[in-house]
Parts: sequence; C-alpha cells; structure tokens
Amino acid sequence: MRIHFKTSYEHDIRLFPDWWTFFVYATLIVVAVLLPWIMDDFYLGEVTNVLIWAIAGLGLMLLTGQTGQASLGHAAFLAVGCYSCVIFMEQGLPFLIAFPAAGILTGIVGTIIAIPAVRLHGIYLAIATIALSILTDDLIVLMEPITDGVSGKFAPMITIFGIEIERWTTPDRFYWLVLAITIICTLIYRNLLRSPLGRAFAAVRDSEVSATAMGVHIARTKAASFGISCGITGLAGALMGFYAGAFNNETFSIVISITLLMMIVIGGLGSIHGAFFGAVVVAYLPQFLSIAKDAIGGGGVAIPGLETGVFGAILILFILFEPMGIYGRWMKIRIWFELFPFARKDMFKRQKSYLKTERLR
Amino acid sequence: MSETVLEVKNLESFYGPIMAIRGASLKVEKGQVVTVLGANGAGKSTLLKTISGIMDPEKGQVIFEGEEIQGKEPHSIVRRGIVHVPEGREVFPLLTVDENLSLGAYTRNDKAEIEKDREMVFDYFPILKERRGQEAGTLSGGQQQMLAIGRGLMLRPKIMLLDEPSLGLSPLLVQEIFAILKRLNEDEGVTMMLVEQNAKVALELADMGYVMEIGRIVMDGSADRLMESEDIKAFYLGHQEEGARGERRWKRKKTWR
Amino acid sequence: MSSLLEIKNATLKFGGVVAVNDLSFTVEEGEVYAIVGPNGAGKSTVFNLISRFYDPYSGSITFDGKNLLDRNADQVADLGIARTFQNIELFDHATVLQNLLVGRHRHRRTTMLEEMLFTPRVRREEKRHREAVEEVIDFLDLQPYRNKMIAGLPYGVRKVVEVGRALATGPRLLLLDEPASGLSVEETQDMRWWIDDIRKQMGITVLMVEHDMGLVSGVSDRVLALADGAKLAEGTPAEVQSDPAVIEAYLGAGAA
Amino acid sequence: ETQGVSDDEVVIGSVNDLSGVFAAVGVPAVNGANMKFDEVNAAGGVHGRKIRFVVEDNGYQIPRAMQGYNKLLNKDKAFAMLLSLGTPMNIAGFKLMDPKGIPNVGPLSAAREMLAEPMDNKFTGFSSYWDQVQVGVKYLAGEFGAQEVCTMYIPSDFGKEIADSTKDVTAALGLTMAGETTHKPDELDFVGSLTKLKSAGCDVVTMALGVRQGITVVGTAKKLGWTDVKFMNTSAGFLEPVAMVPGGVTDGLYAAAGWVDLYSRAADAVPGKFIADYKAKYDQPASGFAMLGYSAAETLVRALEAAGPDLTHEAFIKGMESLDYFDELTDAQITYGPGDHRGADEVTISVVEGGGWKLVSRQ
Amino acid sequence: MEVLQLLVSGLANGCVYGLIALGFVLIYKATEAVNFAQGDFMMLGAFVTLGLTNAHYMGLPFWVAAPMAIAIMAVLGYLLDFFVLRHLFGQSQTAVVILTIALGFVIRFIAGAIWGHEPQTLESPLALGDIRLGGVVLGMADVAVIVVTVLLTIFLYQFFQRTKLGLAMQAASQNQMAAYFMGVPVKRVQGMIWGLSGAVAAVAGILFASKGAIDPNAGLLGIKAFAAAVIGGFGSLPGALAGGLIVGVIEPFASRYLAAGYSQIAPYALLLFVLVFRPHGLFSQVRTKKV
Ligand SMILES: Nc1ncnc2c1ncn2[C@@H]1O[C@H](COP(=O)(O)OP(=O)(O)OP(=O)(O)O)[C@@H](O)[C@H]1O
Ligand SMILES: Nc1ncnc2c1ncn2[C@@H]1O[C@H](COP(=O)(O)OP(=O)(O)OP(=O)(O)O)[C@@H](O)[C@H]1O
Ligand SMILES: [Mg+2]
Ligand SMILES: [Mg+2]
Repeated sequence: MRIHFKTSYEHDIRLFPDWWTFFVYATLIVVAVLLPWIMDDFYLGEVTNVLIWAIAGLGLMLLTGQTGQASLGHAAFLAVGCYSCVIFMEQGLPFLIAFPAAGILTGIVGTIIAIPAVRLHGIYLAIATIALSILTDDLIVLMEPITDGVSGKFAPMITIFGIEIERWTTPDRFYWLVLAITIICTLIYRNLLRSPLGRAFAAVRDSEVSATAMGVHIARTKAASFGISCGITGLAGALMGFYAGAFNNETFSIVISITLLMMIVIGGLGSIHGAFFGAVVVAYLPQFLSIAKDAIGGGGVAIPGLETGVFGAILILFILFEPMGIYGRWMKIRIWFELFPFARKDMFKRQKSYLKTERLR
Repeated sequence: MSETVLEVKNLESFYGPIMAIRGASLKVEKGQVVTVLGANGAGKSTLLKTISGIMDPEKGQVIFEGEEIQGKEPHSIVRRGIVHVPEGREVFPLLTVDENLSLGAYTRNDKAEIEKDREMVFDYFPILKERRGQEAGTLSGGQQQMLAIGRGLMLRPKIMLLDEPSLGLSPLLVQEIFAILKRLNEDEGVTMMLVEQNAKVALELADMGYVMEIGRIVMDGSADRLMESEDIKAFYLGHQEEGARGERRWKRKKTWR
Repeated sequence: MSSLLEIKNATLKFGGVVAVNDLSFTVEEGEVYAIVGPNGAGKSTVFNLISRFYDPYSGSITFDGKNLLDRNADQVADLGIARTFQNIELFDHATVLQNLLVGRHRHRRTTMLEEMLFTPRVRREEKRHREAVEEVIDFLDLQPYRNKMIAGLPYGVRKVVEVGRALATGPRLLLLDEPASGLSVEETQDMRWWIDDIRKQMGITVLMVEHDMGLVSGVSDRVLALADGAKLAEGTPAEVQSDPAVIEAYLGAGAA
Repeated sequence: ETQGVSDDEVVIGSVNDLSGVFAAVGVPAVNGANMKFDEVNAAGGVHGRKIRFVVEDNGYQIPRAMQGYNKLLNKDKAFAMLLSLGTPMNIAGFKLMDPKGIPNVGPLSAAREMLAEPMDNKFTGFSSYWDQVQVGVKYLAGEFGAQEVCTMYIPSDFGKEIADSTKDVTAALGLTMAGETTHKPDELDFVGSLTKLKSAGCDVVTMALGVRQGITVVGTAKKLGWTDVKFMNTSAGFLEPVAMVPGGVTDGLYAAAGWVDLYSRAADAVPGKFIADYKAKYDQPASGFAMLGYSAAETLVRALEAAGPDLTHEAFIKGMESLDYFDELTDAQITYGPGDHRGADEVTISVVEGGGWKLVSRQ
Repeated sequence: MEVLQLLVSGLANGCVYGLIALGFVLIYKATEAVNFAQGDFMMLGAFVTLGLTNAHYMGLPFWVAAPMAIAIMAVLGYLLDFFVLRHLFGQSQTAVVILTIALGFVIRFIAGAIWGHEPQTLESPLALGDIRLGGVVLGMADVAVIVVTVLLTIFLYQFFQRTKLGLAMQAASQNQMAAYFMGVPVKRVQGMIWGLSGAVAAVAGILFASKGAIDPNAGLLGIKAFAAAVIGGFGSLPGALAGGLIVGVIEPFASRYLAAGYSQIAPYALLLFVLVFRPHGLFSQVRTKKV
C-alpha cells in the first residue's frame, strides 16, 4: 500500500499525487507515442478511433459526470464541430486555426443552447437534447448552401507547418495528431477538476439549493459546463470528420448520441478514466466481436445482426456486473491489490442500497 | 420470567470495506423498552438497519421470536411485526400526509381499525390532521418527524425500532412523544428499541440500556444503573462542570476505552 | 450600533398556510440571536426568506443597509450571509475538503480560461483557499474526516461539516438551522463553544434556530419565540423561557 | 503481390447493414451473395481460389462503417468490395479504396455518385435512382396523360436524388411540379401529406420512403378515397412484402427498377430454382434483394474468371469490362465495358396486381 | 371537412404515441426508471401477435392470439425484471437507462432473427374496413386505437390513484427504503409494473401493427412517444395521453400546411417550445425541494 506523506497543500493540487503515478502516466504516454512502430495500420486506425471517441466522451463526461446533466444530443455538437472545422478550412484557414476555432464555436453554440436548457432536469433535459440531435440532421439539410446538405462534405487534407496529415495515407501522423489533442483535452479536464469551477460543477450536480446558498450561480455554472463540454465534443467531431473522410447529415445521428452516453456510463460516470475505458468498450468491442466471429466462423455472415445483438448483451453484462462503470471496478481491483493480503474476499460485496426520488431538486 | 423477543448475536455489518458493527450482541425482552446510547458514528443506526433487514449482516444472527431473520427481505421482516422508524424523516415527499399514513397500514386489511388508528395518530399530532392534504415533502422538519412516527404507529407493530425520534422536535413535543411511547409500551405492550441522543429522556423511559462505541457494545445494564454511572453522566447526560473552557481540548478519557 | 439584519413586516403564505405572518425583528452586529418556536412555526421559512429561496408576499429585508430583496439567491452569499440546512444539504459525492472548498466559491478570482490552463495564479489562489479552509477544519476538529466522502459520514459529523462549509465562505452573518439536532450532549457542548468562538474570535454575527434550550440559553444574547409565523416573545433567554405563552406553546410544563 | 489474393483464396469484403434501418435490404442481399459463393466454392472456386466473403455490419452508421473499411482493407486485406450498402458509407469508403485501386462492385445504393470520378475501380449493377425516376415518370406521363407531378421523400441523399430527378424530368417533359412533402423514417401517418398532395391535384407521386411507409401511404390514399393518382416507387421499394400486403392495399402501385420481379417469374427455371434453393438454405422466402445479391456475386465471379489466373486489380477490372451476358435470374442483359461501368442499363416498370408485381414496361 | 379529417386521423395516430408513452410513464411512476426499450417492447408485442396469428406462422384466430400475446409480453416483462433489472436494484437510474438501451439492441436482434427484417403485415380483423362519417374516413384500427387508449388511460389512472397497490408503487418510486419499512415488497411490486408495461406494450403493438406493417426497427417510434410523454409531463398518465394526442395532431397539420423540409421537424420543434416555457411538461407542476 502506498501512503502519501503530504508536506504542503501543494500536494493536493499537483497533477500527479506521487512519483509512481507520474511514472505510470509518463510510461503510458511514451508507449502511446511509439505505437505506430509497434502496430500495423489496422490497429493503429482502431486506436485512433478509440481516442477520438474518448475525447468526445471527455466532453460529455464533463457535462453528465461532473455536472449531472444527462445529454442525449451530443452528436449535434460533434456535427457542429465537424462542419465548422471543415468549412473554416474550405474558407482558407489553416488547420491550426480552424480546429480550435471550431471547438470555440461549438462551445459558444452549446452555451447558447444551455440558456433555455439549464432549467431542465433529468429526463426532460435528455429528451430535449434528443430533439436537438434529431433537428440537427434537418438543419444540416436546410442549410444546404453552407453544409452541402445531403451530399455532404469531404474532409480536406490537414497541413501543419507543411506536413500533410491524412487518415488513410498517413495514419501514423493522424494518430499523433489525435493523441496530442487527447492529451490536451485530458489536461484541460483535469485542470478544471482541481479548480473552483470544477468544484462548482460537482456542487450543482449534488445539490442545487446548497450550491446556490454558497454563492454558485446555477445557470451560469451549467452554461459554462455546457460550453466547455460542447467545445471538447466539437473538437472530437472535427476529428471524427477527418477520420471518416466524408460526412453528411446522417453521420452524426441520434444513435451516436446514445452511444456516447452509453460509453461514459459503462466507463464510469465522473472520472477521466471512465471516458477512456468506455471508449475502448464502445468503439472497439464491435470490431473485436467481428474479428472474434471471423476467428470462430471463418468469415461470411452467420446470423444477421448478431454482432449488434451480442454487443447489446455484453453491455448488459457490463452494467449488471458493475453499475458504477468499469472505473468503479478498476478502483476496487486496485484497492484489493494495495491491501493485499489483507483484503476480505467479499469486501466489495454490494451492500443493499436504496433510491430516493430525483424529482425534487 | 420474561421472554426474549429480539436477540442480536455477534453481529457484524459492513459498508463496503468499512466495518460499522463489530460483533454486537444484545437482547430485548417482551414489553421492555431498551435504549442504545452512543456517540456519533458508533453504529447505532446501522444496528437498527441490520435488524430491520435494510442491511445485510456479514456475520451473526438476529433472532426474532425464536426465528433467525438476518438477511431476509425487509418487507417480510416488517410483516412479522417489527417496525423501524428511521433517522432523518424518510417520508414519501410527493404523497400527501393522508397517503403517507395509509401506507403505514399497507400490511393490514382491517379497514375500520385502520381508520381508528388514523384518528389516534391525528389525536396525538393534531397538526397532521390539519395538513392531511399537504404533500409530505413540504412539511416542516418537525412535522415530517411526527408523520414518520405516526406512520410507524399505523403498522401496529409488536416491536418498534426508533432511531432518534426526538430529532428536531420542540421541547414540548419531545415530552409528548415520550409520553406517547410510554403509553404505548404500558397500555399496548409494544416492545421498543430506542436510539436517542437525548439520553436523559431515553433512560427515563427505558428499562434497559446499552452503550455502543465504534461498532461494539461497551456497556450494558438496567436504565437506573446506567443513569448512576459516572461515564454516562459525563458523556451522555452532560453533567459536566460548566465553564471550564480548557476541557474542550482535554476531554476526559472514557473508562471503557 | 446599526442593525446588521432587519426584517420588517414580512409575510409569506403557502396556499392557505400562513408560514410567516407580519414578522419584524432585527439582528445586531456581533450578537447571537436565536429563534425558537413550535414545529411548523415558520423558523426555517424565515431562513429561506433571508437566503432568497422564497419571495415574501410583503415586507422588507435589509442586510447591512442593503435591500436583500433586490438580490438573487446566489448573490446573498456574496453579501456575506452563509447558512446551514436543517435537513443537511451537503455535496454527497465529494469529500469534506471539497465541500468546504465550495464554500470558498464566492472568493473565486480566477476566470474559466485560467482555470482550464491552471496558471500559476490559479495555483496561488488554490493555496489561499486551502489555507482558509484548513483553518476551519482545525477550528471544528474535522481533521480525521478531511478526505472522507460525505455519503459515508455519520449524521453528527455531517452537521458539523455543514457549519464548516458555511464558515468557509467567510461570512458576516451565519444562519444556523438546528445546528445541534442529532448531536450528542458532548457534541452539543462543543457546538456551544464553537458558536461562542465564532462570535467572539471571528466576529461573525449568528442567527440560529434551535430546539435545545440548553444551547440557546447558553450562547444567545437575545431570543425570538415564534408561533404560527408571528412573534410570540422576544428578549433575553431567561425572559423568553419564563414567558407563559412560550411555556404553553413551546417548552411545555416539564421544562419550566 | 495484390492484396487479398493468395494461391487458394481471394478475399471479398462488404460493409453492410445487418442490424440497422436498412437491414431488410442488407441481410437478404448478403445471403444471396453467400449462396452464390458457396456454390462456386463447392465447385472448386475460381482458378483454384476459394472466395472468402467477409461482411462487416455498419448498422447504417458512418463511424461503424469506417471501422468496417479499416478492418476489411487493412486487416483482412480484401481484394474487392461487393454490395456495400449506403450512399454516405460508400462515398466515405472511396477515400480509402481509390488510392489502393480496390474495386467496388455492385454497391447497394442507386445513387449516381457510385460512379463518381475516378471511375476505374467502380462498377454498379443497375440503373441509378435518377434514371429509374426519369423513365418511370416518362412512362406514367405517356400512359396516363399525367400533368401534375409530386414527390414524397425522406430528406437524405436517397430522397434528394429521387426528388431532384422528379423535378428534372417534370421540367423536361413540360409538366408541372405540383407539390412535395418531406418525412422522417419514423413517421407513420400520412393523412396530412396526402391531403396536401391531393389538394395540389397530383396525378403522379414519386416516393422515396421507407418500405413500411410506402405501404402505409398507398393504403391511406385509398382510404381517403384518392384513387385517380399513380404512386411510383423506385428499386428501394420494389419488394415482395409491398406487393403481398393483404387486402390488396398496394394494388396499382408502380415501381421503376433495374430488374424484373422474382416471383412473377417463379415458374421459370432459373428464378424457380433460386427461390427453392434460397428457401432451403435460409428457411426464409427469397426477396428481390436476395436475388440482387446473388446476381452481383455472379457478376463478380464471372469477372474473376475472365481476369485469369494471375489475379491483379488491373486484370480484374479488365475482366469486368469484358463482361456481356444475359442474367436469367434478374432477367436483364449485363454489359460492362471501358467507359461503361454499369451492368444492366435497362429500367423496368412494374405494377402491383393481385398480390404480385407485374412487369408492364422495360426500356 | 379536410380539417376534421386531419384532426381525426391525428387523434387516432396520437393515441398510438399515447399508448407507448403510457408504458414509459408507468415504469417511471413506479420505479423512476426510464425504459428506453419501450418502443422495442411494442415491436416485440406486435411480432409475437403476428407469430401467433398469421397464417404463415401459427395461424391462431386473432381473438385468441391477441390475449395470448398480451399475456406473453406481461410474463416477459416480469421475467426481465426478475432476472435482469432486479440485480440493479438501488443502483443509479442511469445504469437502468443504459441497460434498457442495450436491451433494445438485443430485442431487435431477436425479432430480426425470428421474423426477419422485412416488413410484415399483421392479419388482424381490425386492419380491414373503414368507417365513414360524412366526408371523414376512419379505419377500424383507428377507432380501436382511440377506444382502447382512452379506456386504458382511465384504468391505469384509477389504478394509481385509488388502489393500495398503486399507492405503494408511487411510494416505492419516491423512497425505496421507506417503502420497505412500510412492508411493501418493493422488488415484487416493481416486477409487476414491468409486467404491466409489457402488457401495455403488447396492446400498443397489436394496434400499431393493425394500422400498417411492422419490422424490427418499428421501435424507433419510441423516441417520438418519448417526446409525447415529456410534452405531457413525464410521470402523469393523462399527460402521456395528452402529449401523444398533441404530437399526433400536430403532425398531419404540419405536413398539410408547412413547406416541405420543415414539416417533419414539427413534433420536435414543438417539444423544445413546450419545454422552454414549461420545463416539466404541460401536466406536471414544478416541484422544488423544501429545505
Ligand atoms: N453509507 C455509508 N457508507 C459508508 N460508511 C457509512 C455509511 N453509513 C454509515 N457509515 C459509517 O458507519 C459508521 C456507523 O454509522 P451509523 O450511522 O450507524 O452511526 P450512528 O451511531 O447512528 O451515528 P449518529 O448518531 O450520527 O446517527 C460510521 O462510522 C459511518 O462512518
Ligand atoms: N413549500 C411549502 N408548501 C406548503 N407549506 C409549506 C411549505 N414550506 C413550509 N410550509 C409550511 O409552513 C410552515 C412553516 O414551516 P417551517 O419549515 O418554516 O417550520 P419550522 O419552524 O422550521 O419548523 P420545524 O421546527 O419543524 O423545522 C409549516 O407549517 C409548513 O408545513
Ligand atoms: Mg444514526
Ligand atoms: Mg425548520
């Protein structure tokens, strides 16, 4: 078991609680950077995909996990980010400007939408955002002059300081780009969590009345959360556009919104790790099932829709096995090892728990 | 020789990795009022929750009328006649006072008797009658506490587990509540297990008392005997020399530690 | 000495229920002012009026000469009014430390952008907040619980954390709604010293609702007895306690 | 070394919808293709190579489709793609296929973009929606003297192409475009839209809707007593269940497509055998899309044969471009050539009569 | 006349949304969970009936098949709770939401595997025949939908309002622990409500299938029913019906009078509009916590 000896308040503010953790994450990043030399294009592409989903997951996690606002419409913000980034680039802006600008624009759009949405709670917010997601599809069609409607758009080549980056022709460069953005987004997320705004998010999530009494402006805080969340999601959307190469009004469908929410819940609400764990499951599991099926059945379709069905069944098992998400399980396993050999066998047996209404806030 | 209705043997309960009850044993005789005293976090509420089945014990037994009931579903325990009035006013916030009371009689089917009991509760707490149509969630703290107790009475229990019934009640009502409990105990023969911070009134009502500390029973005896104990006097009855400012920092050591 | 808090002719009804009825009272700077009264007398409602959760039907509330009714609920804290809740409203999925740090929210000086980048200024500010909070932790003996989740704390400790969170805002006026309910005799004793210190050492004015007459008479300078939303009696603890109307409606014969 | 080709195997990929909104199209098509490949493999394969057909389910979502392409082209190293479903998915896939020169054969999308430049590696099986609508509206206008043309569509690439083609042909024929309505895939009641089109006086209504919706539209129009109108589907609604709705609800519904209905020819040898074989293999009635799948697989197999034993992409494309045969199953002449990457050029027009499709014209 | 026709068809249609919405609200009222698979339940109910009654499958008479299907769905609903959802008892509702979404995937797969992916038509006596009143036409199925929906809403409303079990269900949703303290067998009660919602889904499915064809993706309709439930105020049974009717009526009018490209947006635009002005829907009041 590791014991932290804290000698100053600085300790609790640091990015990493101790050298060991720092070492672990540093190693992780080094391995991630070296990945293109370790993996072939197929797996590299999959890892890139997982990272993009993880960024989107971070975006939604901030809103849902940290601030307690469930959104089932985040695909809409993926779309805003994707379209705006590509349109900016078509207007001649370089990627390095267009990309952050797309994130900021998406954040602004999110904040504007938050103005009426902050009054909504729970299921009402979820449905309102579903409606938003559905309407986005139509809006893209109606805004044909700038979005090219149903014919969609093609992602242009990314050039950074003369280096060309494209998903299929230079998968390694594209991967590094995504990796860098992932790290930046994770840092921003982490920074927020250790500063006043992040605490205000949690306060709003847990009790709006007492947050108000502490001087937290509920609407403003939620709007900020919406804004940052949508901004990060917008960045993920832009990357998704570059990853797919082409996109149209059907690309960012409601199914994507639902998948995103599913992802962060399965990963573990309220933790950064959760977004990554969830992304691995949701983005890679279908591919894994498909490969597994090939290995067992030797290619060809056995039963239509089987993969989706099995995917659903596995998600059900995940939830039943650990309703707090994979991150919850991960923590338990870690604690078990840290306490070893003093951990009780049934230390993490779920004690009976009971719900109270959430209709009162 | 009186008979034991409820017996707890070597009970251990956990919240995940935290051990909240560390092998507690106690007995409640029929018709008795037993009080459990203890500091904050001693595990009193957890003990009651484990008895009423809201929590599962890790080890040990809870024996009610000769039958082991630990780990059973809470509703089946209620049906045996154990009612638990929980700490912190667990009313149904969106239902009216009347509906809350009706739910108290959920396990019963004798309509006429239920109505009689409802009148009895209204008799004890007239304000509830006045507010019978109000949603329970908008009642004041003390009114909710009255409702929770009244709802418990509607079950016509054999034994009541009361977790801090006086919480947030005015001094007048505290007296009234304890008078009601006394009456129920003496007239109707309802057995009671009482957790109270207000040790003085609790010990006055009780026949037996137990003292809990960090999940263990550290002291037991008849209420009179406990009342005489120096430790109880010092820590639960507040018989301390006033004004000694320094005492706050240099607390007297409890002898059972 | 000017009045810190002044409530004049406040009235509030919920449907047919008159929760606060033409109530007026003032709280002076530096005193401990207690409100007592039977259950449902409207004590918590008075607190809710001051915290701006409810709008009074009529009447006025001023704090330090400023009209409170002009402010929104979240601006009340900025003026220097902090409160605790009767039914405990903590941030359950956060640690004690984090809860207290939220109390510092009104002292936030950094912008969203700075916080996202965690600039040195944010770091400095964080340390400043932390120091302030640690003082509160020391004061209320909360050290053992500093990094514990609220969800797993016993009732009594939560009550203390509530007080701590309110103190962390650095208020001028502290509203305590039944601070000692659910506390043992020993802990009530502590609470008494704390309230004393809050007033004397920190110079914070305290407005308190409490049913424990021992505590009320021990710390308060003046007591207001409410019944059915209206003033029943006001005066020193001894005066109020011996008022026949108060005994009849609130204390009961046994307590006399 | 061409990817996906070994001495005894050639890998063919497909990104299809086996669970999403177009599963009713993707599933039978894939089944049909599998049936053909099984037959070929049982007979020893093509030039000694067995065909391995790997299908990825995209659930009609682009991100999933991209994963499918990544797997098929980077992991399974597919030699060619067959029957991939969905216009946006196919287009996104071109990004990857074009540089590698991977042939895309018989996509399940009748959009014109399926033959977008660079066209070398793209082959479609049948006429596009655009052409189908052109021919269909012309036919109905000529046959019934229709003047007012209307269209009902889902605002997607599929719907847009049909709506645009309708407008185009209407203008070309000098008719009037009287009205249009848009719909969501989950819409289930069309009284409002039909009232609107009826009051606009439509004679012909082209439809780009879901299969289930198409049925409801025709039924509702009848219920409302609107009988002097011709509804016309494209190949997307040219399906057995549409014709077989009990009570003759869909009687009189037209469809323009690139092939002839399977069941109307059930008595003929080849279609009859196909229906029986399919039923035996999958325990489900064969559908038009099953037939399309089979027929597309057949095209591919023929091209592989024509490409010769040294299989490269160039050889395959040459092989494709050399094909010219009559496909009895679809009752269509399949011709490819340099500059002609579309198999069947004909558009057929059929109408529902007595629970089945009846061919009324082909041109 | 035209307006009347639009109105009447809209109402009939709205009742279908209302029926699915009732299923949502039932579960929500009794457990505070949101069942994202309700639309798929409906689809499954329709296919079960179809499997029992269509000549191609079992060929039972419709009036035997329909009650059987309702019973089967009720049992399935109960078993679902018993074997799956009960393991999540006391866990956050988000977990239940995700579980039901995943469950929808599984149900769609199963339905596709058994009944195929092509649309099929239920051989229902309700599907045939129209009723004409003046110039207004109404299918038999439409009439059946309206009658059944109204009756069912009244019945369920009375059930929650008047019966002890209904009260216990509401109590259990507000505070599970306190409900246990009152002797309410909370888990069993929740199982019953899942059974009941299965039955309601079957009714909705039968009526829906009688109005047109069904396929495994028919459950997507659930999203619009969701919108209906929210417009009405999630948690209010009459609200669910009203919300369904509003959505149902707005649709034909929008398609009739709005320009192409805009009409299909109407229900969702309306939803957002309602929520901006009444954040808790039309029929439920905003409640704030008393502190
Ligand atoms: N939900 C929980 N999760 C984790 N630990 C808990 C939880 N509830 C209680 N505990 C721990 O269990 C111990 C016993 O708590 P319990 O509530 O039984 O105390 P108590 O004697 O009733 O105290 P109080 O007088 O404050 O009500 C405490 O140390 C507390 O920290
Ligand atoms: N939102 C509300 N709707 C209806 N009635 C309310 C509401 N809030 C409070 N009341 C009523 O107003 C009266 C005053 O309530 P309040 O909570 O102020 O009492 P209190 O003096 O704090 O009592 P206690 O000591 O029991 O906490 C009570 O009768 C209560 O039922
Ligand atoms: Mg307790
Ligand atoms: Mg109060």
